Amino acid sequence: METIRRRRIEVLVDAPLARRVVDHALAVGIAGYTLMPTLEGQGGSGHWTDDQLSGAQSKLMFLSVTNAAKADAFVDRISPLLDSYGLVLLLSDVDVVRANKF
Amino acid sequence: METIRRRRIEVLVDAPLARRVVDHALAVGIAGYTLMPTLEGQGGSGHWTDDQLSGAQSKLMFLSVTNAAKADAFVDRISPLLDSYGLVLLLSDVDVVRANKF
Amino acid sequence: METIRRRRIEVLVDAPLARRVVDHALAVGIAGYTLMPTLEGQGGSGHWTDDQLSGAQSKLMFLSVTNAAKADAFVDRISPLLDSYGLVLLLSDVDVVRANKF
Amino acid sequence: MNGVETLLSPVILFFLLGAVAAFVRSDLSIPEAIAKGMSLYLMAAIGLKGGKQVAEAGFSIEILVAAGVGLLLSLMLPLPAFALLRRLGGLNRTDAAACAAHYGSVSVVTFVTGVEVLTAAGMPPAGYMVAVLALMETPGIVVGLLLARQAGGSAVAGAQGSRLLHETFFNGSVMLLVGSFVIGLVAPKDALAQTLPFFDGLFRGVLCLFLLDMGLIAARRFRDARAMTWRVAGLALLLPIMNGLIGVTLATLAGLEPGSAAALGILAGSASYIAAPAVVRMALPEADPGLYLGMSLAVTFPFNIIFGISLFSLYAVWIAP
Amino acid sequence: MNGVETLLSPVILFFLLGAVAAFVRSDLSIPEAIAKGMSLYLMAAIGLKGGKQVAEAGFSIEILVAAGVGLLLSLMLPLPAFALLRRLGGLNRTDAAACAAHYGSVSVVTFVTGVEVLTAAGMPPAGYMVAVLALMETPGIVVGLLLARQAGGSAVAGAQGSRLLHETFFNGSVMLLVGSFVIGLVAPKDALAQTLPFFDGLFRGVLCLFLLDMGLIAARRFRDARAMTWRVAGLALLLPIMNGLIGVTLATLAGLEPGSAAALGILAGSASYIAAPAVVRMALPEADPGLYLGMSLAVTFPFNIIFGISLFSLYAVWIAP
Amino acid sequence: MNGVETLLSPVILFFLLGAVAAFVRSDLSIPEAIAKGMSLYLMAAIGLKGGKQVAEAGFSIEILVAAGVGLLLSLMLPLPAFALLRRLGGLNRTDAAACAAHYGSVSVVTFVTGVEVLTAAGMPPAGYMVAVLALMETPGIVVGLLLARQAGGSAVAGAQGSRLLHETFFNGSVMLLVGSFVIGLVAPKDALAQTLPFFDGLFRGVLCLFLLDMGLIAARRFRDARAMTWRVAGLALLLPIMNGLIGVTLATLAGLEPGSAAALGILAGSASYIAAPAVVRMALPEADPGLYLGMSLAVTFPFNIIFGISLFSLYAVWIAP
Ligand SMILES: Nc1ncnc2c1ncn2[C@@H]1O[C@H](COP(=O)(O)O)[C@@H](O)[C@H]1O
Ligand SMILES: Nc1ncnc2c1ncn2[C@@H]1O[C@H](COP(=O)(O)O)[C@@H](O)[C@H]1O
Ligand SMILES: Nc1ncnc2c1ncn2[C@@H]1O[C@H](COP(=O)(O)O)[C@@H](O)[C@H]1O
Ligand code: NA
Ligand code: NA
Ligand code: NA
Repeated sequence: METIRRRRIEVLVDAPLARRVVDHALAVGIAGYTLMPTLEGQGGSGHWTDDQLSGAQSKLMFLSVTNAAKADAFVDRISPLLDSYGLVLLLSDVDVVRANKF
Repeated sequence: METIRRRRIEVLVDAPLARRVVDHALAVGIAGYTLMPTLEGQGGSGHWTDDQLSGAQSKLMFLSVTNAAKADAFVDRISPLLDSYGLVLLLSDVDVVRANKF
Repeated sequence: METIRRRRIEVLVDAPLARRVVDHALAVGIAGYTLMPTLEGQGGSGHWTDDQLSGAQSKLMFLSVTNAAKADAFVDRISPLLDSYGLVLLLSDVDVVRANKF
Repeated sequence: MNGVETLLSPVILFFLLGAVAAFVRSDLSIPEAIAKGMSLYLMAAIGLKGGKQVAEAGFSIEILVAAGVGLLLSLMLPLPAFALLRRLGGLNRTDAAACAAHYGSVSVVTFVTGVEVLTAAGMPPAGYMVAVLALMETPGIVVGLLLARQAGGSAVAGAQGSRLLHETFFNGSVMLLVGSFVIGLVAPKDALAQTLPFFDGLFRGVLCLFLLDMGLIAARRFRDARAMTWRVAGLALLLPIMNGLIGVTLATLAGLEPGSAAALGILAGSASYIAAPAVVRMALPEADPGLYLGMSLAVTFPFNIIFGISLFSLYAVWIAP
Repeated sequence: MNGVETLLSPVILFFLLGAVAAFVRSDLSIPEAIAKGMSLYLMAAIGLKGGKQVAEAGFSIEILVAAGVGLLLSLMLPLPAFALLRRLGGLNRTDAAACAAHYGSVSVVTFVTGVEVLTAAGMPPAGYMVAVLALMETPGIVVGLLLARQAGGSAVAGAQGSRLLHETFFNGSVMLLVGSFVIGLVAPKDALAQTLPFFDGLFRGVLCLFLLDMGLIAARRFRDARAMTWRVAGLALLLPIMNGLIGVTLATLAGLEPGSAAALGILAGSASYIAAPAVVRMALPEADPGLYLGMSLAVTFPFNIIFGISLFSLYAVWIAP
Repeated sequence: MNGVETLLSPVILFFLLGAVAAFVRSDLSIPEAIAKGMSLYLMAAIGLKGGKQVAEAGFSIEILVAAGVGLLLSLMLPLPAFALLRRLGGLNRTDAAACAAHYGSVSVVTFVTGVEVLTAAGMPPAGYMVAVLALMETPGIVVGLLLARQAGGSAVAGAQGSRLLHETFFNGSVMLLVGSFVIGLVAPKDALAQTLPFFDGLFRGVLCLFLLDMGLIAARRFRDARAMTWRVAGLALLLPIMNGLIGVTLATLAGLEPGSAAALGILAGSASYIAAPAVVRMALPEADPGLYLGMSLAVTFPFNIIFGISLFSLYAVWIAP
């Protein structure tokens, strides 16, 4: 099968803010995404563990695969928020079949 | 430590169909895999959230690292199913130690 | 936005041993990490499924992004443990913004 | 039977609360693990209770009659459903067969809610109806899959077919219902009695919280249901009414008293959303889950909880000889 | 009121057990889904109970008075809190507003524990206090967000503002409290009675396990609380005392009997850690969650459970006319 | 003691149902969070109950005797187990030590099931046996780890050693058992009584569902147990019998009445699968979890539930003076 190169975007985001990240993705025309759970972590602003009581401390991993142009547009949109929202943004290459889907 | 390049295969699959994806992987000689949970997503066929009641709507992320030949064999086997099963298949490069394991 | 290349480290580790992997990461100066849940898997030493009763059989995915030097230091530290701890270690490239964070 | 009083029972009100919360897009949600845990509890509890009641009442020819009617219904009902879904619904053969499988099977929670309502109305169904429920979970699914195979659906053949039969008959909810029914049947009475504060005392309270969650789930699925046309939604109202009335009629003709006849109607009119979807997703991956889950969960289930149960009960009283 | 006896009640002892386990770094932990499930259960249970009590006692002018005082408190209390957090605490405007929102809102579990303690001491608060609790969850949050907006906080404006109001008022815990209160109010008495083994019988036991978890969570958060200075921690002790005493005083002046006045003090003195944090994280992403969760969860909550409840109760008895 | 009646108790039948479901490869499964929640509930409940009974009966020299025997057993039993696992089992030193640690520790659920069976048979063990259970959880694990260290096992040394001791003694299940025992001991009787509908009323019902899950887990682990040879599986039957009989004998010699002697035998014969595996995985990462979990969970646990408990009880009655 022929595969085509696309960009894989991952954003670690607080659960209450996940909807915003999704909205930004949809706004630049990204067609699909998947949210994955996380359990615990540590970074510049300290340590956290999953908290489903209020959800305030839970973090989700937003995953989306898209073409380079849309990925760039998304990064431009989301970059100003990285610090205030406490996001972690990762970009990498990925090969997919069915290029038109992504 | 010396590292060797391998292929990382990820398949997002409905929980009831995960066993089939695993069987296809084992059939082409892939030695190991890991299943990870997901929470929510959206794509061409609409929006879903995790559903453990029937499991029909839950999706799992199948992750496996293997050599290029087996990865190709797996992709050839699974590609015809991508549309009817509603799978998302991602391939990327990854470096591992202990090459013989993968 | 300008992005910078970093190394993405993933380690699949038994829940009771996760703290050790984190300690090794902090010891080589890695600043942040995230732990993600897993559900099931199979490898050379057989099949497992998540077990929260004792936790002995649960596995976690340790994820960290760091620069090449620290990644190498981490791999050197952790490699001797790969077999006895039953770890799976994956390394790949990833692009980030805010280079100084990683 | 008093419709307003039924609507004001806490069980139904919690269902409505969940639906309202979902419609105003509240973030109210019950963890998936808790929902699954409650559904396992409810199945174990009704299984035990049914087995205990049969152990107390003794076996009777009536049980065989009820089982026979139940079996017949679940083998037959998918056929008109399939035809209607093809003709009126305009579905392709695979989708129609997948949906028919859901209407051939039954909804445990609709049954449980129905039993509560019937008991409150002074016409409790017989204990063996739980066994009939368990019996009716799988045959309809198998018939649905056979319809799809005949229709040239790709999946059901040879080795895979036997694997699917296995999945269908050893489905978790079937195992748990049958298993706890047998335990209720054989376990010593006094030992059983010590588990009652859990399995009996908590039953209605747990059902309240579970229906709260079902209200959330059904209403959210209704919102996400893009695949459903008006015609399909209409069928998701027509099929339960039709099947339920057929069920009550057959049960009454077979001589069951009104409570049990109403319960059989509730079973016939209900559509599965626990056992069937998992099996159908496996057997007919090309079928659209948005369709069959949308129909059974977002339309038929709420309809039955709010109107169907009362309708079948009233009809059972009305046609009772 | 007997302080030692309160401290020895199982509910408080389980809270201490959790705190001790966290401090000795035991791996004791309660699954998140179970904790969430228990908190939903507790909210549904007190909602139902409150509604039932109001249905029994009938509406009265007293209810309106209590509601008025509660509303007033939750609108006003964020203001001095904000000022103190800015001046004494040295927080920036956004952080101060975020924390003030938490102190303007209320903690359901503190209230529930307080009701247990008051009831055990023979001065049970009135059933309608649950409605007052629900009423007091959101206004304080809104005032906090307005303080941040005035302060030039980025987030609350226009379309986003209305979305936030929506999130605040249809917050899951508010929906569930209000919904079950209404169900308790309108559902027929005998139907409600059948849910009591679940919603009433289990209440204290579940509260024990839930407070075990809260002890673990509060103590672990205390350990992770790097952002908190001593001055801020001091305010997390001062604010509940101040707010609680104001609450009891106003309630007594308004004519409530000591039990209900104490309950209103407990509400005023408590800080939200379920409804407020999620809304504030959304509305004021620049505010530091370590600060507001640290204050409300790691300091104020344990203080109230162990000392505050008794303090406000004693004061309510003392100033009662 | 009546073997058939024991086998027909709902608790055991649910365990068998789980095992059957796993063997026919049903997809029946209980969410991990629910299973963990139930195990926490069971530990808190027996802790509270034991403490309450000791508070009622008062301290006695008998308690010290039972504690002494329990401690002695858990310090000694790993030694013959280690020798047998090396010689007969053919395990390497690390694996043998890891398994010995599990047999030195105890299984809370086996104990709880045993108490149910003994109580039903009219010979309830004394309340202080819960304290003995808590006392016996850790020493055997420490002895096992020392055996591994002596054997040159890599992990247990210096700073790591002290960290491991910490993990062992502040293990979650130990903390919860001891903590709730103390709460049951000191909390006022009437306050405790209000938690009984939860902690006492639901106990057997929850145990049923929990054992359903344990049946699933044990049987699935049995299927996945590739590492286990026949000799090792044989030892997983021999060790509980041997340890259990030794336990009953010592307890009887020390003067305990048959119910408590049987309970001590059940403890001695049981193998840990909650506290020990987590600690051993940490301390002896080279040991094969398939071996120690396979032995304790897939063979010894079911054996004890179905046969061992009855065997030790009968033996305790038989040798009673
Ligand atoms: N571009 C994408 N990136 C990440 N996940 C996706 C993407 N497209 C689809 N998905 C996931 O795959 C599921 C099925 O996709 P679809 O078949 O397009 O509806 C979606 O609900 C998402 O969870
Ligand atoms: N090639 C692989 N790809 C993905 N996960 C793997 C792979 N090999 C092993 N694993 C995971 O690592 C666990 C331990 O591997 P092993 O030590 O080979 O038994 C397995 O149970 C899987 O969850
Ligand atoms: N280098 C990293 N690798 C993986 N995850 C990270 C990294 N840095 C931060 N994170 C995650 O992002 C969260 C927020 O990061 P920070 O804003 O740096 O506190 C952390 O708690 C981690 O879960
Ligand atoms: Na049906
Ligand atoms: Na307050
Ligand atoms: Na033992």
